[in-house]
Amino acid sequence: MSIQEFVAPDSLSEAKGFLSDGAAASVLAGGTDLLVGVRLGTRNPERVVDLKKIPELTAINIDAEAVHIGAAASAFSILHDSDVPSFFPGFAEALDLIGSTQIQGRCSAGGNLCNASPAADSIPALIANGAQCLITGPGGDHQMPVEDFVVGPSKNALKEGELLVSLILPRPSSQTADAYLRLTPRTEMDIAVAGVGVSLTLDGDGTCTAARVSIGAVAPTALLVEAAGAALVGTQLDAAAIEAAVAAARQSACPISDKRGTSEYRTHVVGVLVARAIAQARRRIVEAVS
Amino acid sequence: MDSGAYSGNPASFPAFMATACYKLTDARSTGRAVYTNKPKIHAYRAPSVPQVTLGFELAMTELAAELGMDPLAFRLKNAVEEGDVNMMGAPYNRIGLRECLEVASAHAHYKAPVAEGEGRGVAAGYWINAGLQSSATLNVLSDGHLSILTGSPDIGGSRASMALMAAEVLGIPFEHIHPQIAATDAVGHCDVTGGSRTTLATGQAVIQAAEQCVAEMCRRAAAEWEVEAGVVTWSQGAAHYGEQSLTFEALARRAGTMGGPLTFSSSLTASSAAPSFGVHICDAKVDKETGRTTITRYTTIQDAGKAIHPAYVEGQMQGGAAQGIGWALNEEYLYDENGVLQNPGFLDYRIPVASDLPFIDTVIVEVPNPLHPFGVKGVGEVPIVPPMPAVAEAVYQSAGVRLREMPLNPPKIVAALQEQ
Amino acid sequence: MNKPLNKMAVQATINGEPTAFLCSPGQVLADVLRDELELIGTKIGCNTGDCGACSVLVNDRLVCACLVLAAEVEGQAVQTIEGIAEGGVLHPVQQKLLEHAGLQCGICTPGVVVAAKALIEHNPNPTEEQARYWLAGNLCRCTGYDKIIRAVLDAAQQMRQEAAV
Amino acid sequence: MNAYQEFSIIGSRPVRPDGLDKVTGRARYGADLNMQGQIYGHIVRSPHAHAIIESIDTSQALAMEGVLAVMTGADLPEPGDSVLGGGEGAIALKDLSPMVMSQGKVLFHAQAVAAVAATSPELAAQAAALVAVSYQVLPVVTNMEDALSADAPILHEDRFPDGFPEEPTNLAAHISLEVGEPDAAFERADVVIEQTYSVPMCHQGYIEPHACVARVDAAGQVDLWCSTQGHFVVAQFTAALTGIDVGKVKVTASEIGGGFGGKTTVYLEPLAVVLAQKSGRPVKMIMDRGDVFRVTGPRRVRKHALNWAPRKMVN
Repeated sequence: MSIQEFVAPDSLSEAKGFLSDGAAASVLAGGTDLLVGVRLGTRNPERVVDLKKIPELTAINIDAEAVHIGAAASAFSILHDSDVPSFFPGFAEALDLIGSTQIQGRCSAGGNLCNASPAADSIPALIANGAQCLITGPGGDHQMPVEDFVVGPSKNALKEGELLVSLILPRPSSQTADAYLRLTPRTEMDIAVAGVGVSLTLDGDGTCTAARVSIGAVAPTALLVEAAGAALVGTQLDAAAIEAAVAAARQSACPISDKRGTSEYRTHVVGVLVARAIAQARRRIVEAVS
Repeated sequence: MDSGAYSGNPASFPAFMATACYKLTDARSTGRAVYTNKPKIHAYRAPSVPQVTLGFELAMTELAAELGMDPLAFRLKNAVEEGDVNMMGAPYNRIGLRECLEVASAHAHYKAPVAEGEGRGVAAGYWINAGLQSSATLNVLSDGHLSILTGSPDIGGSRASMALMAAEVLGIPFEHIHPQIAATDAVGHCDVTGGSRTTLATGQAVIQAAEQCVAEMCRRAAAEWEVEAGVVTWSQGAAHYGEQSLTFEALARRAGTMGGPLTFSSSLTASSAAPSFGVHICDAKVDKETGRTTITRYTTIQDAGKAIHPAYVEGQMQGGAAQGIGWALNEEYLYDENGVLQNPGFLDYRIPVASDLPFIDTVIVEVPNPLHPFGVKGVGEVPIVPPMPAVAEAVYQSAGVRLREMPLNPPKIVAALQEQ
Repeated sequence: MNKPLNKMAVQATINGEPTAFLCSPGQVLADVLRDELELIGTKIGCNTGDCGACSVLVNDRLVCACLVLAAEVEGQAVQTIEGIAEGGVLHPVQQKLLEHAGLQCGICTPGVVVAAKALIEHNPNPTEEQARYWLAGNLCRCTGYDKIIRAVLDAAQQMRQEAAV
Repeated sequence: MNAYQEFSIIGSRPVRPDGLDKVTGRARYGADLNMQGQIYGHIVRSPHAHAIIESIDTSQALAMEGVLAVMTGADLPEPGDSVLGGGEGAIALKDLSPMVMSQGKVLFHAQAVAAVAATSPELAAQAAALVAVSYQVLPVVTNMEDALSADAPILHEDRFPDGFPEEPTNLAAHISLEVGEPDAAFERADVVIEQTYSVPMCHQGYIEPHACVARVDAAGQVDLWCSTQGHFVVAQFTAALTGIDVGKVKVTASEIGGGFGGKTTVYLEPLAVVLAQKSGRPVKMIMDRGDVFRVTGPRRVRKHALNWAPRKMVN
């Protein structure tokens, strides 16, 4: 390994210092992508900055408006938080699908996002939930929507010296629920061939008042398919509305054919997953209300 | 077949093995091996037989369907038995295919109705089983324990089977036996642990050495009692004559004064190998929208001759079935146009994980091998032969599409359904 | 072109014992355990987190030791397969794996033991499905998982009974 | 008839004798033995699947501090025409030797072309990167149909299977078996089934990568520890590949972490022995997981055409 230096700062300001003095530095949250990359020769950092000793980066806080998840909080700790899985069962499903129990013990939602794989499980779930990224850097703090954060395969919007601090998910109302589904040939230990995150809000008589549909592994980045959400709003989620959402998702998909699946198959199956994820999110709302 | 860059293992076996389960009067089998820019192929569990069996077993099932017959009953009608001759001209000794098919037909799994949306497939499989060269040395220790040295690496529990066989012959406790894998300078030649030969062939060397030990101990007891060696009997771990007896432990402790160290070796080229057969039953459910297949129930039935350690026989059956299911559903090498492997890791070379499989039921059928003192037959390889056709048939019954190119992965199933 | 040796001193509790070791900044925990501390029970099957043979517990959290930098465990508690049997008494998972013949070649077994122990601590009454999903990161090519899962469920049941007494 | 008809302990299920070591992590597998003073081998692998090696310059690697030996295919004796092993495991030395390390031509991606030994795995990897190999890259053929086409690149210019043309082809072997009268059987058949089946290349998928450690003492005695399904075969193959007498090669089999047929040959062992000879130090080698998939024992890819004419199968 090429790593020459390991540092574990305990404050954000110290971490920013380590990231902005010109050294080839990589941040380490869970390490499940970084250390594999180093092993396979695709990542080559000289300095590794371990973020897990910085309180803001591992904390999970809930206030009246939103849930704030530290970027380095592990999937395991998010999944075993007393509230997050019940607020966002779909987001929890996505985290629960990443790698193995062992990987979930280390990997973080923030890392999954920064790694910016087109097939990352947590990203469509975050986009569906309208999550924002809190970023700090030399120029101070700012926020941006998750769908804008990933700009290409393995490319994120962070600029030199910037750091993802936390993910901010608006608190769902009792009439809102999410779902995440993916297709992999195996049940576990696999990379999504297609993934779908959906968040729905229904009013008292079952009419959809808000909907966000996000698709993963079928384009260079996870996409927010606005037309799919629009096809659902104002409907009772009848077959025609769902079919329109499915068609919109398939239309947005522009997958490649590779070792994990053909373009045709990915396009087909992402539509299947959109329909199923809508059904699952709706079921959650209905069950919560009844 | 594709040899990879170099030739090696002969291509001749598999052709006839595909047909080995059934009485065939007229047959021709031709094969070609071709060089390509890929690594040299190497032996893998029942080399080549699962591949050729896929087609033959699926054809048997299709034919049974055409005749309106139960696929197991159809196989039973055509199953080889003692005295039949295979394509290589070798007559079968006492074999257990019929018994396996009968057990399968009567099995609760086969009797159970197929669940809604699921499909069921059955298939039989054969493996020749190897004999080859083995050696064993037994050292009787001064406290009445026994060390066993063999040169057969233990991959799946063969030290336990060696100890069991020695314990059976000698009548001493299993716990007093210490089997070890000795280095090349410490024991006679052993061929590889492979071909389902170790418990059979190395085990036979152990049995022979243990029998020598019994004979020598009887001789020593006879000398002690001043009787003819022939009148001394061995049972329950002791030599007996009339009221007198000398235990294995006593003879071990007194070896120094009764004739010296008790060390026995046996080396052999085992000619006792006997073919083995298995029958698998697979239930599967295909999600017709995504093309994903779930194996919902799986049963393996196999003739083991005599199962020395049944738990490890079951383990071979379960492990072979799991590997075969992996081949059937997902495993494959993917090369790019430059000959570079695209999936050289466990993430994208998808072997089954724990959540991909159900419990795998096993039934050990025991039709003893008449050529082996304990009736042992090899067990490790047969269980990888039937899974591909069994799974492929279950997929067909569930999804309604018949695929003849493995693996039956989701994109392939969806493409076939869309074509339909 | 040779960089000078650049070793870090790390102190951690390993299998209950305070332990100090030297590691390079890029060295993974699995290599330190095996090469520096001679804890060879942690096996390496892939080095990329895909097989689970190097499963260990860090602060009671199940992880792959090939995907943890050794320097990260400063001040933390690491438990390896060597620390699972207490005072020479096998953990029920170990005992049940032996009784059920839940191992053949045995290379995955240390990882399975560590992962199954963590499962039962986390969920004392796992269903078959929960056990299978929890252990999905522990690849086994020999057994078809049947006897492993039976052993783990049996161990969990025994531990529940012992806890109830 | 079997000699033993009744059993007292056969058929019972005792705990295996080696079980305790395996559930407690004490059992030693291929990578679990260290010899005093050992150094580490690393293989230089071809980035091309088909190429002629024009030259190999090992001087820069050898000049690196901590590098104690470098080898290439030239350090292995010319393989003669002998055949090693028997039965299923039989292999010609001229097929085995280049599989372990190329001697002039590369026939598959990641084939070994050189190896280095250094005082740490990291140094060995760095030194391997400094071995300069110049290749003349040739066209690649990876499937059977293309390999048999008229314009296919030929892998072995010097091989002519029996009964086939004078020109070399990629045909490695041709076999035929017949019983009875198959042509007549097709004519009188009630039903004829014709189908083609195919099964791709798959790997044994054992969880333990190949690993070994080798020492050669001043008298030339080799002490080799490795993960294998047959250490007598390792001794025989290693001796033949390195030109050392079998009697001087002692092999101890470690515990083995799965094989399924894939560990019935040698990949690392002869290289570790040569590097140990050259360096005077024990040499340990562990194969990377990616290389296990890239260069070791996949099973055959097979296309299988079935022409079947069953008749009177139901009596």
